Parts: sequence; structure tokens; C-alpha cells
Amino acid sequence: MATTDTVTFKSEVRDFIEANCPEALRKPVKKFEDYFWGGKKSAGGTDEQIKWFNAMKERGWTVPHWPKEYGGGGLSAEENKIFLNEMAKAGARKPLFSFGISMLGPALLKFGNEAQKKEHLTKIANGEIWWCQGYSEPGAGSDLAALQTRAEDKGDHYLVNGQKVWTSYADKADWIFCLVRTDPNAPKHSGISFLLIDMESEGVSTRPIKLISGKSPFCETFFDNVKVPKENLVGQENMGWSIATFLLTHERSMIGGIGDTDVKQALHDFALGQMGSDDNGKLADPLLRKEIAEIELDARTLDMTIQRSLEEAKSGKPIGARSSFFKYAYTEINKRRYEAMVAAAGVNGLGWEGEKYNDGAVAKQFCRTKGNSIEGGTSEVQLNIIAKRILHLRGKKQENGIRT
Amino acid sequence: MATTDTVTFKSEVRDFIEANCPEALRKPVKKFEDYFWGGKKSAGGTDEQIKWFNAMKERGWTVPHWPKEYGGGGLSAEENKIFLNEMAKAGARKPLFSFGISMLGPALLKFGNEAQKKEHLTKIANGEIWWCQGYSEPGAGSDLAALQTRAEDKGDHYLVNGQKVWTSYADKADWIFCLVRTDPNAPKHSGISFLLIDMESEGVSTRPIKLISGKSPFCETFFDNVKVPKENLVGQENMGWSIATFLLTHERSMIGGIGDTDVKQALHDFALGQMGSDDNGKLADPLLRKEIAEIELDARTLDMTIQRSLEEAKSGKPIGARSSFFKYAYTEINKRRYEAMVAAAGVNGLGWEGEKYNDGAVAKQFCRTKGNSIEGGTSEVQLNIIAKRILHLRGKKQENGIRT
Amino acid sequence: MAYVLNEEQSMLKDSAKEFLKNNAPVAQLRQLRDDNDSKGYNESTWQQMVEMGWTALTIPEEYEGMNFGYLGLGQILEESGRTLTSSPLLSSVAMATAAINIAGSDAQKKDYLKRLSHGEITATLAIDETARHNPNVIKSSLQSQNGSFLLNGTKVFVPDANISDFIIVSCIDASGNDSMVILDSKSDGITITREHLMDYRNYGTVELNNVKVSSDQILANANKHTIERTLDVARVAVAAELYGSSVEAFERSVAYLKERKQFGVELATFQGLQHRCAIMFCELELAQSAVLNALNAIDRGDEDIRLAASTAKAKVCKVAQLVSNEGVQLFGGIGMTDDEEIGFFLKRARVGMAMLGDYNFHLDRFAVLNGY
Amino acid sequence: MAYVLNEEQSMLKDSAKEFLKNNAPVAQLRQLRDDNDSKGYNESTWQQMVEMGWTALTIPEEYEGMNFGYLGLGQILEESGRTLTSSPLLSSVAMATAAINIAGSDAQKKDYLKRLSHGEITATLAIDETARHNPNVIKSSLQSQNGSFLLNGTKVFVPDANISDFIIVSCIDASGNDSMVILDSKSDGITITREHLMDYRNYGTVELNNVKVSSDQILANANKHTIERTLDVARVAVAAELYGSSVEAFERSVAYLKERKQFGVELATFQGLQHRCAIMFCELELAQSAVLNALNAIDRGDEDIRLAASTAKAKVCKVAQLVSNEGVQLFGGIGMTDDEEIGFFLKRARVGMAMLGDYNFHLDRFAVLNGY
Repeated sequence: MATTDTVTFKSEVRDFIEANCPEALRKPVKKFEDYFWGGKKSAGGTDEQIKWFNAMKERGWTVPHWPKEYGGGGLSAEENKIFLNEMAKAGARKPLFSFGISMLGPALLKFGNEAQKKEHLTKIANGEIWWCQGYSEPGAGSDLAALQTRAEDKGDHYLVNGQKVWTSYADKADWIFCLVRTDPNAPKHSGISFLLIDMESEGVSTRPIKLISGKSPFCETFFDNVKVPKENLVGQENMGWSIATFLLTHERSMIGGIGDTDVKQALHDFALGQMGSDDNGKLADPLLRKEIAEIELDARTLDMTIQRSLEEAKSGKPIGARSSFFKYAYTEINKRRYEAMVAAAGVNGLGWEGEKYNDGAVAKQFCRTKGNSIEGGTSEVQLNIIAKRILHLRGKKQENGIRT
Repeated sequence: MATTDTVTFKSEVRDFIEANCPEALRKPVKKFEDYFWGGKKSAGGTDEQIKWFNAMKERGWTVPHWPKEYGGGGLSAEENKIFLNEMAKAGARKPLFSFGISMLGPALLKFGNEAQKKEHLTKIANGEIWWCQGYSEPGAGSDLAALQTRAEDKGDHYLVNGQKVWTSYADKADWIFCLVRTDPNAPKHSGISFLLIDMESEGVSTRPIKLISGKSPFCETFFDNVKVPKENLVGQENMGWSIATFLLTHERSMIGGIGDTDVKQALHDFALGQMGSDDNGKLADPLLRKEIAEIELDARTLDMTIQRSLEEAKSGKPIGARSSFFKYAYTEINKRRYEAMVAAAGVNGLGWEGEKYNDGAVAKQFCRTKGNSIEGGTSEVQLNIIAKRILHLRGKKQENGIRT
Repeated sequence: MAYVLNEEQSMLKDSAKEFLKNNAPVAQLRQLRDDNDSKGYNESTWQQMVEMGWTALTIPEEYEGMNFGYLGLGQILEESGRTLTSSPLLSSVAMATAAINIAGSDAQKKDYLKRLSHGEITATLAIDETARHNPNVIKSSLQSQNGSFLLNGTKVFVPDANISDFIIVSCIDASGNDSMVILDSKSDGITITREHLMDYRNYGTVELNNVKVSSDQILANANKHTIERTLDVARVAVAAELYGSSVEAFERSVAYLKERKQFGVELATFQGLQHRCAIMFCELELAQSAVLNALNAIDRGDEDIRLAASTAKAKVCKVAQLVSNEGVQLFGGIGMTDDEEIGFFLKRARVGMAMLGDYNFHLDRFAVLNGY
Repeated sequence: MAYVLNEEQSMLKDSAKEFLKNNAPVAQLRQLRDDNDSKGYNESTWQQMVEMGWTALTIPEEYEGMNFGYLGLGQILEESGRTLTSSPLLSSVAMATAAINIAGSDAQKKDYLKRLSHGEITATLAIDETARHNPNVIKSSLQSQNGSFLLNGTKVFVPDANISDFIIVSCIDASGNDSMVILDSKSDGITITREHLMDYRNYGTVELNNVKVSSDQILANANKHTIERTLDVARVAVAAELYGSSVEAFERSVAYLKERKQFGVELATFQGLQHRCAIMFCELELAQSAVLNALNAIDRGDEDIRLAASTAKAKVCKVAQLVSNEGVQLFGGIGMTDDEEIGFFLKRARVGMAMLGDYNFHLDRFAVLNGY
């Protein structure tokens, strides 16, 4: 239902993009350097990226739906939808990528105090601070609440000791938002707090993680007697798990293929290119042909299901735990896709180094896909969620109120 | 190492078979009527069957390895091996089939008192009594020990009430060996007894079970205030579970494809007959061809593994829990085999009645195979056994001695 | 909003669910089987379906139909798949009606669609001549004779052949082109043998021996293309029904796991079973989307519905096989007995899987349509 | 007793296990990789293998070998698969030695087998000319020139090409028949490019540009049949090694599940994981039998070992894929790191799977050999 206001706003956005977004930034993002991340240590970005970022920042449109007092654009839900639509139509890249926007921001808006919002949200909006996330630990993977990083109450500050893993870009980030244990004697979910830590604090160090696929953005992050001011506690002490749950749910609904805009070469085209077809135009290896057809058929039905889910969401049926299904299905299909690619390419798909093998692009990506079903909640965790939260497969409540 | 005695014995057996086993009984058993079961209600068998049975009974060779005082042949282990070898070489059928021989007998020999052995073993050997097995109950499938059939102590007798299922040929049998609950207050494994019950007792009734594949030998058996003399208790009261365990282990090592001598048409021959081949001689449907090749390849490697296991057993490595692997692998392959047959035959594989469809032989057998992974311990139970007893996948012993 | 039912479609689905649950549950099929019923379906239930207008759903208003669309019919098929109802819904309402809708002349539509819409007649579609679906094999053929034609051939696996008033037969016409003719099933030269398949529904082998066919019985626009389109609509209908049976079998299995205790706890608490159910849930979600997508493609009037149809039929076949096998396994021993209904779903699944192309057929076609 | 090792074979296996665990564990491969080692294998470890007589195992006594057989060599390959040891075992001891055993003349055996037996030389086998194994495609060919020959062609995916003294090359001879020639790898006209594949082992592309070949370099009994037999022996060797890697990856995964706690209990207690491990156990049992069966078929001198070889390679490929994927998944995040060794098994598995025919190749061949 187009009112005068929304029509005006729509053309305002369109004109603004037209006037300010450089042509180079109207192509899909393909590699890390295509993202502008801001932050203190940032290499600074290209001229175009900085021009676009500054123009958008001035309007508060790096975070268009955040309140104006924290550097946002103050857009209503409806305006924000129009805004995103116009951005998509123009193919314009977001001016700023940041875990601060996608992850910390929502938590601070909901759980932060006024001072924290003013301080941190504004700097996120302005691209001054690059945030990273400190959740997982070596002993706390799927069972995140088993985390052991200690934050001892020392009066005006916490003393933090411990280790985080899988902190993306920790070596480039300025601050980290962390789950830490503030009460080691409480039940495991009840002794956790949500803490903001300056990576420049004494005692913080990072080490990059090399994956089976080669270099990665992941790091280990170590805390050795790090002093963290009490004002950096978000929400109440020992209540951090509810913030984490909020963010994890938020995160899960963002992954699983929704919004995956990579334009991929069709798997069968790749295979045809590698091995050709028989006299009937069918892929030369009939057995691999079957596998590829199964993968492509599943991928197609998953695309349909995502579309269906978006439509259902619009009609008021929330995605809820079904995001676990998307995450599971997408990652499992993606792993099968790369298995088929490696099989189709023969020895060319096994090359790890050298120009001939495009520096091992297929083989390394193949290895990387194996992590899809581990990161962001393992496939097993997703299946648990589907079984318990959607299918309600669990014991009945006993007389003592406990489920078996 | 052939001694004079063994050589003599061998030729004695050979001559005996030659002289007594009718030609008609030297072909593999194909249908129920090919078995001679004995028993009071038995239709009696063919003239040849009775002739062969009587000749063998006279020698005690219906149960050649049982002691002579209980109607057996009293053969030593070595003699018994020679005996079975000669029977196999001649292709001679066993003169008497009976759960009494294969299941109850071993239990009575190990756990029965002298009176029970004398009474029951002799009648089994002589084919006078047809026994059936009463273990499973509607509420006690995989969890057999949850059985609820009660046997109350009434002084000189037990009063039995309850229901058994999956009692093969209960409608033809004379006696039933049962697991019953004698102490309802004890932990479930500790209140079970092993009881012998005359099917002609007042209060015993049976009802045949129809399966999804049609008629079956299975029955439900009901006990309504059945009086059972105390002398029919085998072993000690409340110690029946150990007898059951002994017999279940005994049973499991007999199934799982070992000894399955049905001569089956090769799956691919069946499929070629249904759909023909392409110009290269390959099965017309390349996708089904792949499935069939996978099934046949798996079946071939399973045959090899059974052979390997037999050799290993000879070298002193017992099969043990690996019988669960054979049971699991054989039944799962058999299910796949029939899925492929139904797919290969198209509508002809779906026919249920009528000559055209051979009275639904393929479709009914297809349905029947679905029970393979349920009867004799479900596939899930077999996988549990493999995981726990072979791979030792279970919690470590805690300080309190309990495994998680 | 291609995947979300509108209010009218939802109401239709709900009322169908309610009606079928009360009037044509699995027990009805069992009764028909046990009675060895000569019709193989319940006529009074069918009359009620007619009265509710289900026969009119896909027929244009000009031919006295409701023009409600295939997305609507798909919901009814899904619900009748849940109850395994035996009726002419699939053969007459989905298949034969589609053939006339797609390939009939205005006169033929006036003649047949009106009567179909009001449930005055039923019809079916006879395609297969080989045990496995292969619509490229058509040996049934018309020969000219004195201004009319003679039809000879044999059709197998024809749904409801024994209870249909009319049979639409694919054949080669006198010029050697693919065609379809509509026959009164009582015509001279037609022999229909009822076939008892594992799902206890109605099927027939139709022998055509010098059956006289006048030119107005030849569907005016029948050709290779319209036959294929008719088949694709029919395949989507089979997929919709089979999806319904599958989701029902799955839900019954899940419910059983919550009730059945072993080792002192509900089976539902075993992670091994939980994960298998979760995977089935995912597969059913994908299948449902594929069915809805194909039903929509028909209603939208897409020029080419082949890919959508093969995607739906292939995916549903795979899922039907999975959940029907798991269903029996999860029910355990009780699932193997004829008393328990889960076995009926296993049997219906195998027939539905084979109808108008099995998984392999449609997976192969999917690849061909995608150019590999 | 075809499937049970005799005492000598068991002792050989045990000593190989012990030696490799101590002298050539996965850490050695990592070190070679991290050092970007120009040889790609540890020469002193290899010398020790020679001293233990491993190079002599399949060579007849008349050529100064031990004539111990392939069942014995298979045990060593299995153990070196467990440790992912990089050495000429597969290329030289299993493949090239087999080629000469099978297709060499007495003189050629005297010449080469003796030196191979004592580890004085190493050799490899160059077959593939296409990215996917297809031994029917041989474009490398010999042309006669003044009583000797010139060889031209390109071979890819040649194991250890860069470190072998000799290369046995399949080719078309001057009469158009399939043949094999043995080349000194330092001959004029041979260019060997080392290829870095994902498993960090040694491979090479071999370009043959007017390489001079004298008639005594042509393996005397080389023909289509002996090439295929050589390949089948080589395939069984690859399968034996890959089986070893697979069973090791599986055992490491099971051990990890017993150690790693989540939600307060060991992962080993989760039934979902227990069942997956139990299924892997079953698959590995089947694969082991297939490998033993094929090794035996070679030792027995079976006329036709094709079916045994394809059965073994196909089954092992399937199992290797399963357990290597499950291995990384069961190790979770740690499994994705280069620090943990499970990833090395994943990478080796994919290369082993592709060598001399992947799963699809051998499954297809299995069907063809069975007549369908």
C-alpha cells in the first residue's frame, strides 16, 4: 500500500544510490577484499569503498534501521524494507560489513545500558571499531555453555583468563564480545556473563588457525590476566546465557543458504566441462550423472523451500526452529556438491598448488565445505533441534516433572 | 587325523544314509511341507519322511550329539562332525525339524533337572512333542525383559496369566517353553522364570497373526488362569533370564545368513529378464543398474566376510558379538535386494493376486523382508550391540562405578 | 505467494481432511479389501465427494466447472493420500479430466467435461503398455476403415479401468502420429481385466480388439506434446497424493515413538531414532515444496511444466520409499502385522512410486531436461 | 584358510606396524610437507624398509626375491596406509615390480627385478593420460626408427614419477598393439613435472618427447591382457593401502568419541553417533574381506583377478569416503584444523579413491564383468 510518504522515500533512496554508489560496488561480493570492514587496523579500503561508506554514514544508512541517536538511520520497519529493496534492485553493496552490525548491535539494542549503546553502537555505525565474537572454546563446542574462560570479580574490574577459538578475524579486530564464566559454582548456564573486551588490553593475544583447506580468518584468542572494567558487562552478571541464546537464534536464522547470493556455475556444467557427454548428450559417467542429478534436484527443492518459508514468514508463520533445517540441508548438499566436483575432475580436482590447478581452488574448497556441517552448530545439533523443538521427540514429563 | 575308528564310523554313516535315505529327501528343503516336524497334531508327513525318520530315530540320530539316555546318538564332537559332513555330502535332509532340538534341548541339557531331561529330551528326540517358544510380548519387543506374563505361586502349581506374541506354529505345537514373571517386585531381569507349559492345559488359546505379506506361521498365545505344575519350572525360580540369554545368544549365532542355502536367482539376471539390456549389453536402466551392482557387490563382500569369520573361528577367534554384524548386514542387503526387484519388475512386481503375478510372490516376499530387520533383534539392537560390545562406545565408569 | 495457500484453498483442504477422516479412513480400504468388494471403492463416499464439488475443481466455468485450480485439487489429493482412500479422484478427476482439458475440442469439452464436472460419468487414462512406464512405447494403433477407425492394442496398469465409464487411450493414429481417443468402456472389443495389486486399489489391463472409433472420439488436439503435458499433470497429481501418504506415515511413526516404551523410556528419547526422524522431516519439507511448485506451475499455465513435474515426482518417490520403510521399521513387530495400518502405507507407496514413472525415470528426465 | 594370516604373515604385519609407527608416522608426512621437501619422502626410512626386505616380497627367489606373496605385501601396505607414509612402496614395490613380474622376459626380470629386490633402484608405472582413469585411452606411441624406437606422449598422475629411477609406460607399439616400455627416467626427451596434490605425496606429469627406446626396453610379454593384469594388481595394492588409512581414521574417530565430552558426557554415549560408528564398522569388515580376497586371488595365481580387484577397489573407495568424511565430522571443529591429523586422512582418501579407477569406474566394471 503505497502512501505519498513511502513513494517519496523510495525515490529518495533510489536517487541517492544512483548519485553515490560507484559502479564498481554494484557487483556481487566475491572475495574478502570486496568487503569494507572499517576498524582501526583496517587497510582502509579502496577509494570507491570509502566514498560510498562516507556518503552512507552521513545519512545513518550503514545501519538504516538503528535509532538516529546511535548513528543509525532511524528508519521504520516499512522504510527499511523499501531501503533494502532499492539497494537490492541497484545491486548496491552494503557500505560496511561488520559483526558489530549483524551480531553485537542487536544484543546491545536489547540488553545494553544507555552508556553502552551511546558508546559502542555509534562507533559501530561509524565503522570505527571492528568487533569479533568470542564464544567457542576448545572444550566447549556444541556444548557452548561448558565454557571455562574465567572472569573474576576484582572490585572495579574483572580479571579474565582463558582461551577462545574460532574467533573470526580476531587478528584484525579492535574489540571482542565474549561469553565468560563469572560464577564457577552455579549450574553451567547460570554462571555466564556477556563481556566487551578491548583487544588492545594487556594480556590479550591471538594466533591464526590453519585449516585443512589452508589459511582461514579464524584465530585462537588468549586471555592472560586481562583487566576488564566493570562497565563493559552487558546486562546482568551471570545472565549472559540469555543474551547468547538471543544472538545464536538470530545468527542461525541468517545462515543456511538464505541470502546466499554467490552465482555458482551449475554442477552439471562443471562436470560436462571436465568429462564431456556421450552420444546422447548425457554426462559421460552415468553413475556420477545420477549423483549430480540427485544433488541438483535436492538443491532445487531446497531453493523452493526457502522461498516457501519466506512467503510463510510474510503470512505470519515464523521460521523458528526450521532455520535448523535450512542450515542442515544447505550444508549437507554443499558437501555433496564438492564431492561430486572432485570426482568429476579426476586428478585435476586433487591439485593443491600450481597454476594448472588454479592453486587448488576445487580441492581447497572441497576441504572447506567439510566445516559447513560443523560451524554455526553441527549437523547433529541441528538434527537434535529439529527432533526436539519441531517433532517434540523427547520423553514425556514424569510425575517429578523431569523429562527422560 | 583319521584313526581306524573314525574311518569306520565315516563309512558306517555313509552306508546307513545310502541304505535308508529316500531319494526324494536328498533335495534342498523349499517349503514348509518339506520339513518333518513330528508332534501330536502333525499331519504325519509323507511315507518317505516317516521311513527316514524311523530309521534315524532308531539310531538316536535325530539328535546325534545328545546323550543316549535321552534318546540321542551319543556321538562325540568329532563323530558328530563326521556325521554332519556325511549328511551334507549326501544332501540328506534332517529327519526331524524342531525348536525342541534347536532351542529347548540345549537349555534343558544345561539347566534342566534329571526328570525333565528324561521326560522332555526323550520325547523331543522321538519326535513325539512339537515345541514352540513363548518369549516376546506386545509390550516387550527389543526390551524382552519387560515381559509381563505373570506366574503366581499357588503352592503346588503356578497360575499363569498373560499373552505372548510371535510364537511360531503355536497353533500346531504341543508344548510351549515360556519366560514368565514370578516376582513382579524384583528388578526386571531378576523376577523372570523359565516354564514349560502343555498347550492342552485349560486356559491356553492361540490366534494366528496375519502379516503385511499375508499368512504367517506366527501366532498370539493367550494364558487365562492356566495351572502349571511346579515340576515344569526349569532351573531356579527367578533365574530364567540367564537361560533366556543363553538361548538368545545361541539363536543369534544361527541366523544372519550363515547357513542360508536357498539358491537364489542372481538379482541382475532377474532384472535383465524384466527389462533387458541396451546395445552395450548393460542393464537398460543405468540408475537401477548402479543400485543392483551395489547390492551385489555388498552381498559378495558379505559372503566373503562370513567365510572369513568361519576361518577365523576355526583358528580360535570366536564370532562373539560379530554375529550382530552378520545379522544386520544380511537383513539390510536382503531388503535392498527386494526393493530393486520390485523396481525392476514395474507393475509386474506389484501384483498381489493372480497367476499372472505368481500369486504375488515378489510383492509378498518384498513385504516379508521388511520384517528381517525386526525379528531376531532389530537392526537398531544389533547396532547397539556392535557399538557397545565391539567398539566399546559407552560412557566411562564413573567414580561411583556407574557408566553414563 | 506461490507456496502459501489462500483462504479458500485452506478451507478446502481443511474440509477435505475432515471429510476423509470421518468418511473414508484407512479402515474403509481395509473393509473393501476384506469384503473382496467387486467395485473396489465406496460409491456413497464418492457421491459425497461429487456433491462437495471435487469433480468440478479443475474444469473451467464455461463447462460448468469451478475453475478452482490444481493447487486446490492437490490439497484434496494430499488429504486422500493421508487416508489411502480408494476413489476415482486420481483417475477421473486428475488424469482423465486433464486429458480433455488439454487436448479436447470445445465440443468434446462440452460433452465430457460437463458430465465429469457433475459426476455423471467417470473416466480414466490408459498409457502404459510395458511393465515399467515408458510413454515412448505406443503400439496401440488406429486403422482407417470406412470413414471410421479400428483400435487395437493392450494397455496395462490403468487405474480404475474396471469402474470407469470412459477410457482415454494413447495410441498411434492412422497417419502414424501420437494421439488419444476416448472410449466408452462398454464398447465392443474392449476387455477389461481387473488386476489386484499390493495396494488393494483398482487397476485394470485393457485389451482393445478391433474397437470401433469414430472421428469425434479422437481428442482434437492430441499430439506428442499434449500427451506429455497430460502425463505431467497426472504425475503431479500422483505426487501430491503420494506426498500425503508419506507425511501421514511419518506423523504416525513419530506419534508411535512417543507412545511406545522400551527399556523404561519412550522410543522418542533415543537419539538414533530422533536423528532419522529429523532427516525424514527435512526430506518431507523439500518434497512438499516440490509438489506445491509443480501444482502452481500448472495453475500459472507455464508453457513447460516438465521439469517441475519430474522434480516433484522424483523427490516424492524418494521420500515415500524412505518414510514407508522407516515407518514399518519404527513400528517394529507390530508394524509387520496386517492389523496395524502402517503396512498399508508401505504398499500404497510402492504402487504410487511406480505410477507414471518411478524415481529413476524422473531423475533421468530431470537430468535430460537440464541438458546433461 | 584364505582369509586368515599365517604365522609368518602375522609377524610381518606386526613388525611393519611397529616400525612404521615409530619411524614414519603421520608427523613425518607433515614434516616433509612443511619443509617443502624436494624428495617428498624420507630416504633413510626407505633404506630401512629395503633392509627389512619389503622390496623383495613379491619377487621370485630366482631373481633374488623372497617370494613371500601379495597377501604379505598387502599387510605392509595396510600398515603404511595407517601411518600415511610417503615412500616408493606403492609405486615401485607394488606397481612397477608387478609389471615386470607379469610382462617381463627372463632377461628383463634378471636385470630389473634383482635390482628392485635389493632396493638398488626404484621404478613406477605410468598409465593415465586423462584426468580420470581410463586405461583404454592410450595415445602414447612408439615409432620405429633405425632398428630402435621413438616414444611420444604425456602421462599424468604418475606416482613418485619425480623420484623414480625407472618409469614403466603403457603405450601403443609400432604395430598398433598395446605395450609397455621401461625407461630410465633420466633419458633424453623425458620431462617430469612434480605435481602437488592434496595428499602431499609425490606425483608427476611425464612428458615423452622423442624418447629413444631400444627393443630390450619393451617388456617382452606386454599386451592388453598383461597390462590389465598389472593394473589389477596395482589396484588391489592401492585398495590395501587405502583400507589401512580408512580403518585408522575410523579407530581414531572412535577413540576421540570416548575422550571428548559434551553436555557432561562422552560423545561415545550418544546413540546417533554410536549407530553411525557401528555402520562404519560393518562397512570396514566387508572392505577388509574384499581386500584379503583379492590379495589371495593374486597369490593363488587365479587366471582372472578382474572381478576380485574391482570388488576390492570399489568397496574400499566407498568406505574410504564414508569414514574420512565421518572422521572430520566426528572430530568437529578440531577436525577442521591443520593441527589435527584426521584431515590428512581425508585428503589422502580422495587421492587414493581416484587412483587407477574410482568407485564409479570399478562399480561399472563389476557390473560388466558380471554380464550386465
